[in-house]
Amino acid sequence: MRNRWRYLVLLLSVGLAAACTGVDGGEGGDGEGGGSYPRAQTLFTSGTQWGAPVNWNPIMNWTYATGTVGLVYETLFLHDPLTGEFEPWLAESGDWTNDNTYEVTLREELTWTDGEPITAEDVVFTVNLGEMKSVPYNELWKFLDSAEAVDERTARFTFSEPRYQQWANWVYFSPIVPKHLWEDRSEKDVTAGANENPVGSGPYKYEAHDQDRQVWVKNDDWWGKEALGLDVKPRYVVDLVNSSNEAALSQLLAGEIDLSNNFLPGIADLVKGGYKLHTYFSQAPYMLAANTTWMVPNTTRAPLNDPAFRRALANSVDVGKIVNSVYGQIVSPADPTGLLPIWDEYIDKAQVDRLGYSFDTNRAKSLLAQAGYRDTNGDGLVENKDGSPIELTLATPSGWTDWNESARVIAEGAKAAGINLTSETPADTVVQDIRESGDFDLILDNQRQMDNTPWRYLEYVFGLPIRESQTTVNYGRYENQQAWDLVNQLDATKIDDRAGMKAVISRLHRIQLTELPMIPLWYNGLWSQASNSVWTNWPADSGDAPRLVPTMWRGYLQRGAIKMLAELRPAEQQ
Amino acid sequence: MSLAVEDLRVYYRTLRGDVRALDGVTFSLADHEIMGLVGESGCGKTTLGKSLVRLDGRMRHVGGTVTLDGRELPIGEDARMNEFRFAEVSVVPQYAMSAMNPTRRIGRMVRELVGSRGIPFASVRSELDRRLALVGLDAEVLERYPIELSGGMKQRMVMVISTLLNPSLLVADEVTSALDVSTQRAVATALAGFRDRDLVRSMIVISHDLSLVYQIADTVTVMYAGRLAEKGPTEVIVERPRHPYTQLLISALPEVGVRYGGKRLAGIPGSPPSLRPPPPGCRFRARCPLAYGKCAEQPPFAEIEPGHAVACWRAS
Amino acid sequence: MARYFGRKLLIYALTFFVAVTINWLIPRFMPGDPVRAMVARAGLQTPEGVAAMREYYSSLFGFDVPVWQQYLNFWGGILRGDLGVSLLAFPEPVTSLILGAVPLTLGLLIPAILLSWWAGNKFGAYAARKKVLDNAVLPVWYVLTATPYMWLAILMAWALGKVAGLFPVGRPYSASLVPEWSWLFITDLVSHWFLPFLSLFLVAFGGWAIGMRNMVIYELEADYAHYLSSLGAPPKLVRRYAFRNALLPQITGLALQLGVIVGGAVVTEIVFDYRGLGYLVLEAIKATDFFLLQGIFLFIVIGVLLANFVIDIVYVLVDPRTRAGMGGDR
Amino acid sequence: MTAPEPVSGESGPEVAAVPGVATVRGTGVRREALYFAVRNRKLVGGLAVVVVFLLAGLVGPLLVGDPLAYVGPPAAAPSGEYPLGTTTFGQDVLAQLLHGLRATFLVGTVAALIAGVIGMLVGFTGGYRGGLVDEVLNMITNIVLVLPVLAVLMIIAAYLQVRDVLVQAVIIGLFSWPWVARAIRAQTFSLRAREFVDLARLSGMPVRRIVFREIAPNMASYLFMVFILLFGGSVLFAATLDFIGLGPTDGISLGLMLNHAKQWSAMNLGMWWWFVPPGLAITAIVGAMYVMNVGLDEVFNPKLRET
Repeated sequence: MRNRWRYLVLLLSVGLAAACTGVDGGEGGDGEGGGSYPRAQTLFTSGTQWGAPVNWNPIMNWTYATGTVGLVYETLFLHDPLTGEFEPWLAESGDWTNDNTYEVTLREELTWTDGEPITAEDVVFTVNLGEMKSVPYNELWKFLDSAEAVDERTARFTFSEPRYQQWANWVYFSPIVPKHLWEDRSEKDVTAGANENPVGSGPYKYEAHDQDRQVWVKNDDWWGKEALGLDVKPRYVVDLVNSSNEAALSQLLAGEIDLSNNFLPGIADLVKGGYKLHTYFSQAPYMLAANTTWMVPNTTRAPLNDPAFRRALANSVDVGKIVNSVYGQIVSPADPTGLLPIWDEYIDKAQVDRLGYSFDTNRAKSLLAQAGYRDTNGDGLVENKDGSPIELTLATPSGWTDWNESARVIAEGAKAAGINLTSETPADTVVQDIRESGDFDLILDNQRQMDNTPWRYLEYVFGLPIRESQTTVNYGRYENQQAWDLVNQLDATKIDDRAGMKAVISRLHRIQLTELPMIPLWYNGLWSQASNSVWTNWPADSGDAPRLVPTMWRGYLQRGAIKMLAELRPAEQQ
Repeated sequence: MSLAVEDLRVYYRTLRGDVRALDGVTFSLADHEIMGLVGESGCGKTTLGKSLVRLDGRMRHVGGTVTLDGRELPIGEDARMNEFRFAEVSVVPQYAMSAMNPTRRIGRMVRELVGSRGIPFASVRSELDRRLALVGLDAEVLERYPIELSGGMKQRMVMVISTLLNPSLLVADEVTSALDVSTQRAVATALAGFRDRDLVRSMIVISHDLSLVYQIADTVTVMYAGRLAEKGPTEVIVERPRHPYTQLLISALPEVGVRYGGKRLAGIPGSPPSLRPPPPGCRFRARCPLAYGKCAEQPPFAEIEPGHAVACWRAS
Repeated sequence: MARYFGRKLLIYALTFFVAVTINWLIPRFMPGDPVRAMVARAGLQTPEGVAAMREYYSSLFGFDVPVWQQYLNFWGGILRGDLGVSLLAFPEPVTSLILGAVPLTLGLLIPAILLSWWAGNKFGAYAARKKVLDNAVLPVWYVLTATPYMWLAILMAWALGKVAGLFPVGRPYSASLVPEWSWLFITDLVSHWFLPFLSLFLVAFGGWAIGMRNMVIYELEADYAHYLSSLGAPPKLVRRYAFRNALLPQITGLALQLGVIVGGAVVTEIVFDYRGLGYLVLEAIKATDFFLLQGIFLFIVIGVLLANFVIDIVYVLVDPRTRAGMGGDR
Repeated sequence: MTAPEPVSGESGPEVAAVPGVATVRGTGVRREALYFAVRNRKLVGGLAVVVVFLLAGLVGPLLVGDPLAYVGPPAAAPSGEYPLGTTTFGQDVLAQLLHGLRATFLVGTVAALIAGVIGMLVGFTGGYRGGLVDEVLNMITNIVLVLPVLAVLMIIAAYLQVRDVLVQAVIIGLFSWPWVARAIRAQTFSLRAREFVDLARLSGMPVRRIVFREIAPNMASYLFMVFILLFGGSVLFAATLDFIGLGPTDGISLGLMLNHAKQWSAMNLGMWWWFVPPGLAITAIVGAMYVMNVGLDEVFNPKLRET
């Protein structure tokens, strides 16, 4: 009846009435006919691609079309951050043959989708690409001496200074590219080319793309079907471009999207509301923790160069209000060390109890008073020790509404404690600018994702040297050589030496908790909302459901999410 | 006698009460008569002209009759009047410069106008050409837009259109006021020519310009404050007016041909009374040098000699 | 007539020049460096890598030449139809992004503008002669013109889309369909198109209806109308003339309102997640994609100028007064 | 957003064609206008709506708390305690609406004043001086007129990072004047040909005095209507900019409320109380202003008076 109405109104209003006689009233929607992706065999995803898919270059790991790495290009290993395990993928095995040498052996009979075999030469070639300055893993070559193919399937890497943690990161994170198609490319092509018609090795192949979507089709000849016993279920994976969360939510509710990795405010109520929606946890915080949101103080500016002041500031932030009111409980407060829950074992709880902090406006006030910050002009806000007024701003990129709102709450809390802090929302590019150049008071940042090693986080906090332009780490320009040495020591610790790692991390955390070079606030969620109307058996923390990271975000398919596609089951058709 | 107006009353409706713009006007017009109608601004002469053809939205026919060729005109009923318009009564409006639709070729406009009255254009086409020639216009103007015509041409064109169906009565309202002096004369001659050729049976020429009236009118009617003051043959009115207002009007003009326009007459102190409602008695009383006790009573518009009527106690 | 068009063209050329210059100038004075932004996204750690990338992007965006040459190059690019490379969808050229979005926007705009103009004029003229109707609908029209485009769009999307479920809301066509000439696809396309169209149509409709109503009332009081009535022409003829003449200023009004309606389309698209130019605008703003924003702005300016010129020509065709050489300034 | 130009003003000669009332001038006209004004339903009704909202915007914010504070339960539907409900964060929608009204009136007034003044200066100067000055001014007017205003505002607002309502008002004002200049220029052309201006000129009054003493007062009613149209247009422009995220970053406005409601999925979550009131308020204010304008037009332009 509803459909009738819809078409009636439609036809009347657009004047197609004449045209419709003789045509068998097309019942739109499921679209079994040609010209549509069969709904029951297609997985619709969203939440990674914010603009039209325009490049399929696995090296441009911040912008490639959703699925380029994972569905098409594959890595040597998979790392599942939920279990902390590495799983051989293209590699059959990989081992340190001595302290300085690592050997990786590929599986047998791997082929690229153009039919060429995948050999150790491809692996060596991919690593060698890192010698180009603008390739993201250029850093590798600071401690890597040589890469060579020992035979068809074995590659050997010799290190001048082995950094086990970083290398472990590389082997699962960076995709292998086919040498025979890439060897003639210039540096520009490698790091900025679109790489149309990508040829990879994974379970899917390029099918089509449009301004608003990326379509992958199943690669029936995928090696993993036999070698791993994994059969990805959706014939098509259609990743939809959605630049607004609101649109994504609307499509999810309408059953047009199966998996939304968007930040969807209000989702908590909807999950309970009978929309066939699914989240990893069935109650708060609903989402896995994907990364930590840090407040980064510029430690080169007074009074933020004073650890006591930073501590007072940390105490003034009402994280609970952010978690409950801004996010509606889909995030959780961060540990004072900032380490994600997956790294819980590395947190020295006793030390955190001793040195940690929590929201307490009065404590913040007394800390300020102890440190000598007083309100000398009676406006309710403290002044610098030399009597000059304190005027701090917290910059968050405009349009990042949750952060803008959180920043407002932070500023409110700071004011309550007597710190004159205001929230500011310059353009995204401006925030990037000031973040790199150090021309800011306070910013929020959450660039480090869940990963194979806490080293990634500690490198982010303590990274040295300070350069004119801080591009990836230590935006607050905190200088502590001792801490940086410890971070490097951690990097050089073997990944199975848990005790060794813990010892170093504990020492680093002691510094971190006393000095507060950055202030972790809350864990951003691994936003993931799935609809059970077409596909079921989504990852969850309970029952028989697979324990996997349920997302299509860049970098996460090689963190185990690819296996989710094999675990999916078609929903019962009513 | 072609036109007879009997005690005609037409009021303007305003939110503050009726304005008695025509308050009991009685006169008649003989066949072939051209009557000049003069008076100050706001005296009601344009209202009288409109009343005979088409009342505008705010005018209300309150009383009195208008009889044309023995038939009473339904002047208060817009739709019924249509039957008489154009064919029986017609008008050359004071806004002749802008009377034609600016976006239609003139010929087409005439065709549509005539057609809308149920008359085939073809049946009047040859007559139209003849009349264009009569007023000195080329038939080619029908292919033009109004904007391409000069003021005088437009004026003559409108005259041709208005008289196309040989109306019994033509009301010409300020037909020359927008023209320069030489064109005025040509237009006036053309008007008289229409009457002389019997294309128009009788005519009322409303004007500020006494010289025009003097030139073509057989009789002159003077209006003051919604009523007729005096009517008589042109020579009589100009040379021996009997109504004090007419006298002042004539004498105030240094020489014939000067307009008295919209400005207050210098020679007559005071201003016309408000017509909302008018004061009782003679309306000119307040400004009249000859006013006396009797004037508190309204004087009748009475004939003092054949063809010469005056509304003044002093005159009778 | 040549003078009339010459003058118009001169104005358009100057407008274009001003628009291009503003467009080129503004981002150069504003904070936020697109090169740095691009480099930052790559997440490079080593200073050498950063420097190499920076050099690459600088030359790609044409920032490595003197400022005057950048300006000339900008013009050169425009004339070649090259509006640079998008930051948001790197390395896609801005032109191709815009061309991909334009059909959808035009598909909304052209019917909305033409139909609202046509219907608004018809209704306005109709209401002008019925006092009762006029009093009843006039306030409604005023409320319509006073409605913010996006709010009406939100209301429609919510009431007709979400609550009543009569029409789909979001995207130009269902995600499951592949664009092609099939009945299924076309009905889907049309059903997605209808609500955004309707909300644009309604707001614009109110404006036209009011304009027409006022113009017709004015025209009905014009001398030629009185003259015709005095000659006993039936009201039908008078109204026909009044309508036609009242249309003329409405044509000029169309030119004046174009920019506003385009703005309306932008926000309407945003509400309906309709992937036309308006959607791109929002994208560009969110991502501070200077080049895309510049490109869209230029495109809109060119579109509006072209439409203005077309309207000028139409105007000359329908209004004899301009042809007579009088209306040098209309 | 459409700014219907007032139809009055084009009616030059028809001061009062009614006999017997033809002589009213000066204070008489004013008294008569007032007489009709208080009896015009459109004018009085429109004014009443505007005044109610204006008072709400002026007084309301004093009665409610911080519009951004989280005071109530999240996403609560309208109730006795929160008559317009709360936002997804638990902010009081009524408080936001009242503060937003204030911003709306501020934007409308400031932008309309700026545009009105520029338009008047350009229009008067061009229309009165004529010649080359007029040519140049008219050219500039035409250029700004053809530029799609909203697109220009978007570009500028995007780059300028508009922070507060006043800046927004200024940039809107700076680009909304051309049609005013045009209309005023035409009016000045016709007025300067009138005799009283000639008289003033003959008596040696300086140009400025003639414009402000003789011409401007005669156009006062027209200018008032222009102001109203500019006000309405500016409010709609501001709301549009706010909505696409180019609004002020501090404080609250009706457009920002719509922006927030959209960004936080109020539509999908069924929170109609978040997005209906702000749009309704804009529509009511601007609509009432427009209706007022019709009323004014009828008052000043006897042809349109209801009889």
